[in-house]
Amino acid sequence: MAGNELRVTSSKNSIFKARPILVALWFSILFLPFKGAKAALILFVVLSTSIVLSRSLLSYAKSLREKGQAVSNRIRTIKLSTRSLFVARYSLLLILIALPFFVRDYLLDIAILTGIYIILALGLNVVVGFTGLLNLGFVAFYAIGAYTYALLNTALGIGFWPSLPLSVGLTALSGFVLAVPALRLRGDYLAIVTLGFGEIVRLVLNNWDSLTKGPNGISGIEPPYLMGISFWRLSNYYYLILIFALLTIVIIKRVYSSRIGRAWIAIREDEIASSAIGINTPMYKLYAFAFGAFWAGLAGALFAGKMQFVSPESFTFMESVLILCMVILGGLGSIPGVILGAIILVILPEVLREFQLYRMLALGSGLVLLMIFRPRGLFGGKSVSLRS
Amino acid sequence: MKKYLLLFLSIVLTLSCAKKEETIKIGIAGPMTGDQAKMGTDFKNSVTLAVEEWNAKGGVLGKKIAVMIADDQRDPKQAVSVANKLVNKGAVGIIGHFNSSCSIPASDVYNRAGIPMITPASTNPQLTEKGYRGVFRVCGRDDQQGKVAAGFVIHQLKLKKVVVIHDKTTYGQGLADEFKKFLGGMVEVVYYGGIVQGDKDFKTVLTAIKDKKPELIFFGGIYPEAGLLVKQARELGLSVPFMSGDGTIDPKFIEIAGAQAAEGTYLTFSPDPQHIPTAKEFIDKYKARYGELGPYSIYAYDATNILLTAVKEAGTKDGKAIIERLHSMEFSGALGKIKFDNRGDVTVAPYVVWITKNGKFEEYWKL
Amino acid sequence: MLAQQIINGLTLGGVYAIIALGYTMVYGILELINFAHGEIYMLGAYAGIIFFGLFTAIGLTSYSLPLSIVLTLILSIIFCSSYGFTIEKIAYKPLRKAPRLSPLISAIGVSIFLQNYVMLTQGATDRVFPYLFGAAGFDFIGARVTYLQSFIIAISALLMLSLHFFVARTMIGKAMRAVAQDRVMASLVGINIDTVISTTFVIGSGLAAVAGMMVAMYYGLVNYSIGYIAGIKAFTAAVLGGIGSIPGAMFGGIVLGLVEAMGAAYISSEYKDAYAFVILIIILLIKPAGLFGKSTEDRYK
Amino acid sequence: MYLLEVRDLTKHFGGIKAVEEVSFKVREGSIMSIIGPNGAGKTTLFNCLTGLTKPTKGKIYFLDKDLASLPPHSIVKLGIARTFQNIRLFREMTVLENVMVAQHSKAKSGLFGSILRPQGFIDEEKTIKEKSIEYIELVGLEDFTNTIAGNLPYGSQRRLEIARALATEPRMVLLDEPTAGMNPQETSEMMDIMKRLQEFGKTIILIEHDMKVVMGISDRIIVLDHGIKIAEGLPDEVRRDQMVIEAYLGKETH
Repeated sequence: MAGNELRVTSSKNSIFKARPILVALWFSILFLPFKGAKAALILFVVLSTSIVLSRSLLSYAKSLREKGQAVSNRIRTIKLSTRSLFVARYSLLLILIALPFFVRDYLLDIAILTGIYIILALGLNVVVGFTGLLNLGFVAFYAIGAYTYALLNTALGIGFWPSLPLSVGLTALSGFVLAVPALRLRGDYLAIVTLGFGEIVRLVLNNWDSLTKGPNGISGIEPPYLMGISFWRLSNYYYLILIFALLTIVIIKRVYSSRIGRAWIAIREDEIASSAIGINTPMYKLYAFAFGAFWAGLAGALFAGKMQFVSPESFTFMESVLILCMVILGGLGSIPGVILGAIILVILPEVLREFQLYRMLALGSGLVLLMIFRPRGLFGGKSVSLRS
Repeated sequence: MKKYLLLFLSIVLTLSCAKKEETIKIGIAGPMTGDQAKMGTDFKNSVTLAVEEWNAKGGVLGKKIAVMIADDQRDPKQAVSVANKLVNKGAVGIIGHFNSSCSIPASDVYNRAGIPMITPASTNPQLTEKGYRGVFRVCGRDDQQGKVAAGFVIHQLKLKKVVVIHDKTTYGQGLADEFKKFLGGMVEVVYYGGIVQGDKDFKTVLTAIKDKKPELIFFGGIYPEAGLLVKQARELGLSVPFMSGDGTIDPKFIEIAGAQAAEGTYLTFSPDPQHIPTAKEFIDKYKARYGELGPYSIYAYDATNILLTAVKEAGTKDGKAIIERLHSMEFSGALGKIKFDNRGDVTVAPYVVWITKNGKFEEYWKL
Repeated sequence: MLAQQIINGLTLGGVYAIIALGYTMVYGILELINFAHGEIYMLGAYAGIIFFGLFTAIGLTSYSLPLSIVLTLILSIIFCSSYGFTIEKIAYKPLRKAPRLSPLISAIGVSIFLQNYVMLTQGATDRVFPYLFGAAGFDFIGARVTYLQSFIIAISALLMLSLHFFVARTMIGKAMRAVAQDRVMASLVGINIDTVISTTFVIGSGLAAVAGMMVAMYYGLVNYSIGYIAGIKAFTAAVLGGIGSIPGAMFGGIVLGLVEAMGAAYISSEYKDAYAFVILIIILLIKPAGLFGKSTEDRYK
Repeated sequence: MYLLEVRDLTKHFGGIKAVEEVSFKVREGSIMSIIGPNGAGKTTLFNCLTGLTKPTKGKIYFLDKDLASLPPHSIVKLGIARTFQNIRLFREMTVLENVMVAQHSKAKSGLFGSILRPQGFIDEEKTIKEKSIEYIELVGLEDFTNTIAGNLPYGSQRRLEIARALATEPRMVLLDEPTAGMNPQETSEMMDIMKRLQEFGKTIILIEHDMKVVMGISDRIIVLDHGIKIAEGLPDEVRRDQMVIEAYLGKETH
């Protein structure tokens, strides 16, 4: 069947059509054993009132959606003269450069983390957004990049810069290796195999004590050191990340609008048609995995340099899911969207520090709601068919 | 691209500066959430109790003492980032962290910032061997604990073949290795291996151990895994005595293993606070306010008092001066006399062997 | 020693098989990997603890232990089935016509939601199931088997047989197989697709509840994250046996349990969880249809 | 000179004999039509020729090279392009992008080229764009260059698929029911396009049901029925062939 078009059926509103009281009762009964009668009662009252108002809520939600649609369409179609676009872009750059002078360390720390996640999200976007291959084990490459630098530095004393090409190269190679089995597999099987790969890497890091010191992790990693500037101080590290993040954006943008980028998009749209017009689809899937892994390796090395400590606990499946959320929230295949997705999902939890506990709860339900109501994410201009 | 406008807005949104106010800030760091939240709460209760007492007497250096609570969720990465946060917020001293796997990486941050850190519970020797001037601990060290355990097996139980397993964590593996080291050639270790923390099924490794016919199984690790190991060993018909360290001395261990299976388990831990005369006053206050005493509550209480006394005697908020003061002073607290050696460990750390008897822990043997 | 490891492997395999049945049925009908199925199993374990605690509180357990266990089992089956039913209606039904990967991502979302939902309501520390059966057991060809272990192996075999019978003989079973073959044709001959899909989720979740209860009694210790690894292992078992085939899920579960036990005993127990992933990648490369499954030319579907 | 020679091509799916020992030759520059009732194996034959499915038995020689074992993308490089019965466009790309991506195998720029963007890369991108516009004009879609392919009307989508096939600069084009679902006016426009392709020296193999198109445009015709070639020859010969009438044309009298 031709690339299946995304049609959200009407069955979605049938949930609300059923008598609201019954639905509210149903959820409170489900909740009852977990938190006892009192909490269930409160939930029942809250739910039933909200669903009863659902008619107005639904229509409100619809109008919200239309407005949202209009806004995001208008954003996409704002005919900004190139001059004012030029001004906007460079004033943003100036602010980013001046940031360390009037912001305290704690926020710099978050800005650095945001930079690292932007590089990761852009890397995953190449695999999921451009080529349409769901990679659930992306954190494995992040870990390989981090541990390669950590080991080279602590065991052999090699500095950040000489070991960077090696850790990034090794990660790209492992991207290639993972892709080989993935070539013959269809979407959902591929997702599970990549997930398996991610877990195997984490288990090896956790259990190969002689090399990786197991769950205790490796500490005392040297931060990068360049021409007399020790990047230990946060503001210096901030600039390092800023440069690398901008480099990532420019390079990925250029590859996207080149012959290679077009081939990836073609594979996402319709793999059979792509091979019928001369694209060596298996080879380009390998490139996508390796290229995506390359950036994860870079982010890993930068993370290790910043934290000066790596342990398997920071490279779990949840990390892969978080990066995937950034790509989906931002908009599959849209570079500015993915950047915004990364910014939101790093800064929001910090701003809502007291709700720290509910962060993953929101992430989980967010994924479900995104898939149902906004599969294209915030900026995904094109309704993407996450190739079957 | 026009979308960069939106990026610009979101970045401006995040710029905010915290306001300043005049108090002496000390930080507590430990697992406040996650599966070891109980240990973190013990910390918080004891430190708050000590700080309230000091504030009642006018605080220190004429200023009120404020407590900053940092949750590292037992994750080394979080430990480093909360450590940075506490340093940024101007903490004068730190009580914490709880797990050795968090204290070690966090100590790099505190050392660089030059502020003192006193951990009430991280027992891995590595913490004080990095030569950091400002790192102290009021609890014992695994090697001291391992020595007492080995002495007990050699001299008291007079066994020849033992098994040593650990949960591969900084604490668990550290304790197991120390125990093995002090056994020397006197006792043969027929099996040495690791299990994965958080795992539930140990039948396979216990079967392999049963094959080796040991006279005792030593486990370096904490109560959840210890409880499962004992229970599943008994289910496999492996009835040899089981021994572990201070990470297992928690009523939950008996609840998980079942009183019958846990009967006769040996545990190394510091002397029973109930027996120490100076601790009586603290125990009554703590129990009155928070109920059941955690294994490390008394240590956190003493650690706080030591830190605040050092700040008072040093007469300044400057980290370096407080650290020197901590090295030179002698403090008598709930645990009795406490003096730090030049590496930051307590000079005297007597460990004793406890035993579980019909569902309760009792002191059993002294080196 | 080998006999004991086989017993260990069989018990583990029994639990994986029961969960794998859920995966195989849902995948057969919707071609969806119900990533949240592992969490339903975890909910089953918690339900077991909560309901059993309730019965002990009202004194039923001291009155008659077997009755309170059976009642707990029934209640947790109903409880998990209703969760399975609700999840299908909220997270999967709206995505029935969406591209194949959307429901998978939605399932991952549900899985994370459930894990944290239980962590927040029941607390992060492990919950303990009272230690009922003690270490009582019997010796069998040189291995020590507790009654509970034999009970688990028997139950998983029984469940597989009854499910196989249900799918082969009953009307709903036929409808399920029809929907599995071709959803459009099935609806044309008057099968109500939605009820069939809901029944599949209800049965699958009920099975997961049984597995959850077993594990709660067997290990006596449960926390909110046991569903994740167990879920992936059960999926591996389903794929090993041939996704969509009920005997395949059973066979795959047993084989996986044995491989894990043997691997842990003879290779290294630290990599216990890795064996499942290695097997998964190998099968998907060599024989994606698995041992019993029908080979679907699914690359160019 | 024969561009393509097929010898005893056979393809079985389990028990089903989709194509059974079909042999034929195609002269360069000619238009060959393949007709036959539904399920006669026409599309399977196309899939074997383009490497989408591996034939069970038999040889396919294109410019004296055996294609049987080559993957689809190498066959395209040799010079065979195709369209699909159910249109397979890159629905989210614009018309221009659809055609530009088809010149993939002709372009050479690698990863570093696209990052550093040397002059060579920029020129190549320009020529790709210019060529694409030529092909778009050839099929008369110049007004839709920047519209999203998915939004095009049915007839134009068919034409875009042909433009995209042409962009791979093939010597032979395989058209799978190009006029399916088209009104007479669009059908005759499609026939003009095919004639123009022939004038450019392209060889065409056509699967078609519309007898007016087949008789009007083909140089030679092959008739398939249940995977077997039951007739081959000039349009007039085939129209009178008894076997063909029975199996396919029925008792139509002209």
